[in-house]
Amino acid sequence: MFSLVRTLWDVFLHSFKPRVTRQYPEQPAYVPPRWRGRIILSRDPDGGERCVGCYLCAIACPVDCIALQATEDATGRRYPEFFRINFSRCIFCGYCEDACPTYAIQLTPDFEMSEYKRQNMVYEKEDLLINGTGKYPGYNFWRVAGVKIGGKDKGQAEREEPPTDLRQLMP
Amino acid sequence: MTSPYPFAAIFGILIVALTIASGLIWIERRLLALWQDRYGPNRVGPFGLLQVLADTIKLLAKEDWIPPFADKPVFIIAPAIIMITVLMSFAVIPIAPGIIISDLNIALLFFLAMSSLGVYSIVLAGWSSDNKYSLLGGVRAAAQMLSYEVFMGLSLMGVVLLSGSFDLVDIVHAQRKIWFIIPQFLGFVLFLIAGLAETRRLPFDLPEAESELVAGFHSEYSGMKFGMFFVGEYLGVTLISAMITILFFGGWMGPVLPPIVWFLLKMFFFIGVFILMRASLPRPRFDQLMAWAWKLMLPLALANLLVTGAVVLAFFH
Amino acid sequence: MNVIAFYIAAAIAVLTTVLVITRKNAVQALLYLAVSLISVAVIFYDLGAPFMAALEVIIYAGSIIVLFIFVVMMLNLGKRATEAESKLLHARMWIGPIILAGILIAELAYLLAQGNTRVGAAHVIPPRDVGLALYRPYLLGVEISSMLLMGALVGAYHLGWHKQRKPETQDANREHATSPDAGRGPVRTGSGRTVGAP
Amino acid sequence: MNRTDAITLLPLIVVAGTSVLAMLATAVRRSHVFTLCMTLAGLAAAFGCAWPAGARAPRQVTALLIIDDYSLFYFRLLIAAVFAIAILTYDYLRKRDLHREELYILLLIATVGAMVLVASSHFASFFLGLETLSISLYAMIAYLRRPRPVEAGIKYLVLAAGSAAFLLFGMALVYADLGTMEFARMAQLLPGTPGDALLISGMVLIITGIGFKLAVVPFHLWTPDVYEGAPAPVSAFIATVSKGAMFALLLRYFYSAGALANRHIALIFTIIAIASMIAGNLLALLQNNVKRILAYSSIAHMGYLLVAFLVGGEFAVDAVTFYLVAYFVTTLGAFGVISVMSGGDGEPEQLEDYRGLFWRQPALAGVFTVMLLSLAGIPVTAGFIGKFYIVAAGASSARWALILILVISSVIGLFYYLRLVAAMYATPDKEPAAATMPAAFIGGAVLAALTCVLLWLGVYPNPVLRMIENVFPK
Repeated sequence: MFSLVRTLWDVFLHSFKPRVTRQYPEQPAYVPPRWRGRIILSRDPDGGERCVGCYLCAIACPVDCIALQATEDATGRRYPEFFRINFSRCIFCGYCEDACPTYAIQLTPDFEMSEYKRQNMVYEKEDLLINGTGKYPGYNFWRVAGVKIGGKDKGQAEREEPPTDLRQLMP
Repeated sequence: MTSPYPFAAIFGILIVALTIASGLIWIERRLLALWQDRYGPNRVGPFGLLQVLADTIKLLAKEDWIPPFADKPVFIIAPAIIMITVLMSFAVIPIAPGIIISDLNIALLFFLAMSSLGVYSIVLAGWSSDNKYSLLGGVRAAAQMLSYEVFMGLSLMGVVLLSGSFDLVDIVHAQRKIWFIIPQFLGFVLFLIAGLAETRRLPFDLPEAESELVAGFHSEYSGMKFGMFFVGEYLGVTLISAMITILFFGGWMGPVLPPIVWFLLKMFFFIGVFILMRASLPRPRFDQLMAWAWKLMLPLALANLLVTGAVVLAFFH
Repeated sequence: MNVIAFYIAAAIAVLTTVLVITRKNAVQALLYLAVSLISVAVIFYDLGAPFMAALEVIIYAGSIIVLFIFVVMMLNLGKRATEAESKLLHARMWIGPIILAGILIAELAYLLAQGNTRVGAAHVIPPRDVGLALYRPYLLGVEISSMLLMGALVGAYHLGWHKQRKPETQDANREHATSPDAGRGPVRTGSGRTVGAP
Repeated sequence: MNRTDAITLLPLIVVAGTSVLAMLATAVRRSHVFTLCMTLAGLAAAFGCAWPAGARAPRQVTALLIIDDYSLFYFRLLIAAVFAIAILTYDYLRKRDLHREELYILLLIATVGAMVLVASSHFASFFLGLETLSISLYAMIAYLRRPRPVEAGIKYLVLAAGSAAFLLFGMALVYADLGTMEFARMAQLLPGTPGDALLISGMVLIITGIGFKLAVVPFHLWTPDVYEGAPAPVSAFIATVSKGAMFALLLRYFYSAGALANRHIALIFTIIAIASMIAGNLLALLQNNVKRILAYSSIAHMGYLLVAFLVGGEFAVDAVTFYLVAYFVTTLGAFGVISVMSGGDGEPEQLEDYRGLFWRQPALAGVFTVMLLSLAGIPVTAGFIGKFYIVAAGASSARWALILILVISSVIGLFYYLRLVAAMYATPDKEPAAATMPAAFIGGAVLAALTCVLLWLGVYPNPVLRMIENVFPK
């Protein structure tokens, strides 16, 4: 019986305690830099798309929300013909980011993605691509990869020696 | 003394009661939030005051669905009964000198009669829904409200003994010297608990216990029919608070401020107490509820009556 | 005494009571009974017995009929009960009592039309007077009523007691189960079946 | 209420107090013997309290009860009967496995109801006493909680509730007509309203209610079933205490209110009396069930009593009272035999169960024979003197038709009593089932005492007669 009264008193005392509710839209929420929010596709420092259409992100995605089609341009540089993420499915697990060999796909600390129409939650490549390098400013895949593309032959990549002519090695 | 302008009094009290009751929806949510360190509704209008209006519009606009398996006439009547009985009780509440619809010489009994008729609303709602959870809710309501009615009446008889009247105006006048909360503290506690059970407020909301009965007796109700149960509950809280004010806290009496202000102040204080209880107390098991009623509350109420009677007979006769 | 109120209440009382008898659904019949009791309460109030009126509502309409409904709800009467009831409402069943009751009513109406009752005109009797009457001249009546209720309570307790007996028999079973020769009881059938399963 | 009132009410208060104490004692700890002793002690004390109360009689205690020599005489009679029934109950319940103590509490409460009936001088106490009696009886009849007792209990409940409704309605009509509920006031008002239809309708409805309790003929349908279903001591209680108290009330009400002067009322009672005598005896002829035979015989006996009642005057009161005393003793004895003979699982109800009883238990058979002969009105028993008195009363006011029917129906009745007696003395053609228990000492003692009283009343009735005459000086 007494405990009931004490409970009442204790609860009453809460009138004088600060509220824990955050007034969200007016007081923006603090989001840590490594927060896993909206997914973007980043670009090389020179402005080219980083994504090489390797499908690893689509395979890693546990909810199958990523869809893409790889293709090549005339110079042999691979890029996604389309790249589509259905954010109404995405669970922001970050596996795609882990899987990406080119640092193209990245998760950002943005979560305010409400839409009135479900269809609007499907982001196309143009919605996903940003004009920047994201978390990895200096990295340029095509500059380090040993693939021959337009404007860069084999052996011209960074920290790469020109290819050895095997026939010269013959005794 | 009945009010000189009966229709003005009726409409005035009707509108005030309904306003307070619907306003309580907001007050309760704000207070609960306060005690749970939250804000509660604060978006619609200043301090969220228009939330009530928004809710009303929402309820009115919802589909008014009557299940095909329900007993239709009873299903429709049930929510009306609770509104009728509670609003009828307001007719005998003296808010301030002259502000009363009907100064009945059996006002207290009238209040008890109306609250005992209120049971029908819940029981019939549960029965007519033809849904096992609703039926269980109705059965619980019948058992609970019948049991608590018994000592609700008995706990008030101490006040009647002290004031010598069933007339609420006389009871208020009898508290000139001392509020009945002092001599009738036990009666007050018992009435408070019985009032909680009669209005099915939270520690005793077993008829609708959401977690086990999926809202119990009003599972099948939607739209304004549900709204009537909703408002009926808040009207009940207002009524019980007004009764506590009148019976134990001197009604409209108080210094400096005008009587009606005193009355409303006291009443809102008890509404706050009701909400505080909802915020803090856990719901008992049903057998505990019944055991308390018959094994603890009833003997206490009888003992209170006995002692009060003896004292009145010995010292005031 | 308000004559119009009296006649309205009386008409409702009679009408609802007829409906009580003719309803096939038990809960609806009880609802009409409640309405009938409330209208009787109105008549009491009209006749100058407010205390009686309030008690009528609190005790009969508010408690006893609710208990009835409670029991009916527990019994879970379905369509079958309604059908059984509709068989009872066959003309052969009610025509005799109806005629007898009609004769009684006609007789009563005739008697009352002679209008030589000696009971005085009604005047309002406040609750205080009721209390004084009960505890001064009719004190013995109150005491005898208390004996009556005690008899009813003891009788009801005795007749309803077998429900208390169930735990005892269960206890007996449990004792039986723990006794040495209990292995042949139902306890073992389950395990036996698994052992003997093909 | 003051001191003197309390003293005059002492018999009633003691019985009521004993029931409360017995209930409290049972709540603390169940003990069959203790409850019985408590009941007997309470009854004995109440019996003793009749003397201090008598010293202050007659006295009107509030408007409800009147304690005069008449009430006190019936108090003593009822208490003595209940005393015997309580002992028989002990014997009966001893062999049964169920809660036993409640029956004594109910018995005491029913006694309170009967005593209130006897002493009532007001419609309110009349009705309250009647209901106290009936409500305890419902539970007592169904006490064994087997299908048949419960059926009997429900039958009694339904019919008693119906008759109570008639009674209440009748009271309401009489009140509407006379504006009073006190018997004494009615007596003053009645002569002024000779042929009032409202009053007569009320009276007729009251007679219906009373007739149900007395189980006289148009209202007798419950009797055989209830007698058969109820435990034997409870049947004895219904036959004696319940009916006796009602008859005492009937006497007081109709004599003090002077309603019998009305031609219509008298006619109704005459028809009831004749129907009861004839129907009761004829129906009993067809029965093989001893309890049902006794039930029908009790209907007939109520008819005989009504004959004396119709005569009116002090002679009739004496005759009725003496007949009731004899009837009490006899009926208690008859049901006592059944109760003593019954085993743990049933009662010997069929005529077959009694075949050759004399060769197995001669004493019991002898007692039963005496009781049956007394019921039949054979000389040397109390029943003869009682019946003689009634005939004398009837003759004194030249009610020859009634007397003729009484005599004829008595002769018919003789047949089935003797059939039962003959069965007891027949040689048993087969070994009896071992169901019958040997008579217990305590129950046997009651039976022996009852037999002695019966023979004493039959041989030397003068002291009792004088006592009765002194009680009703008029």
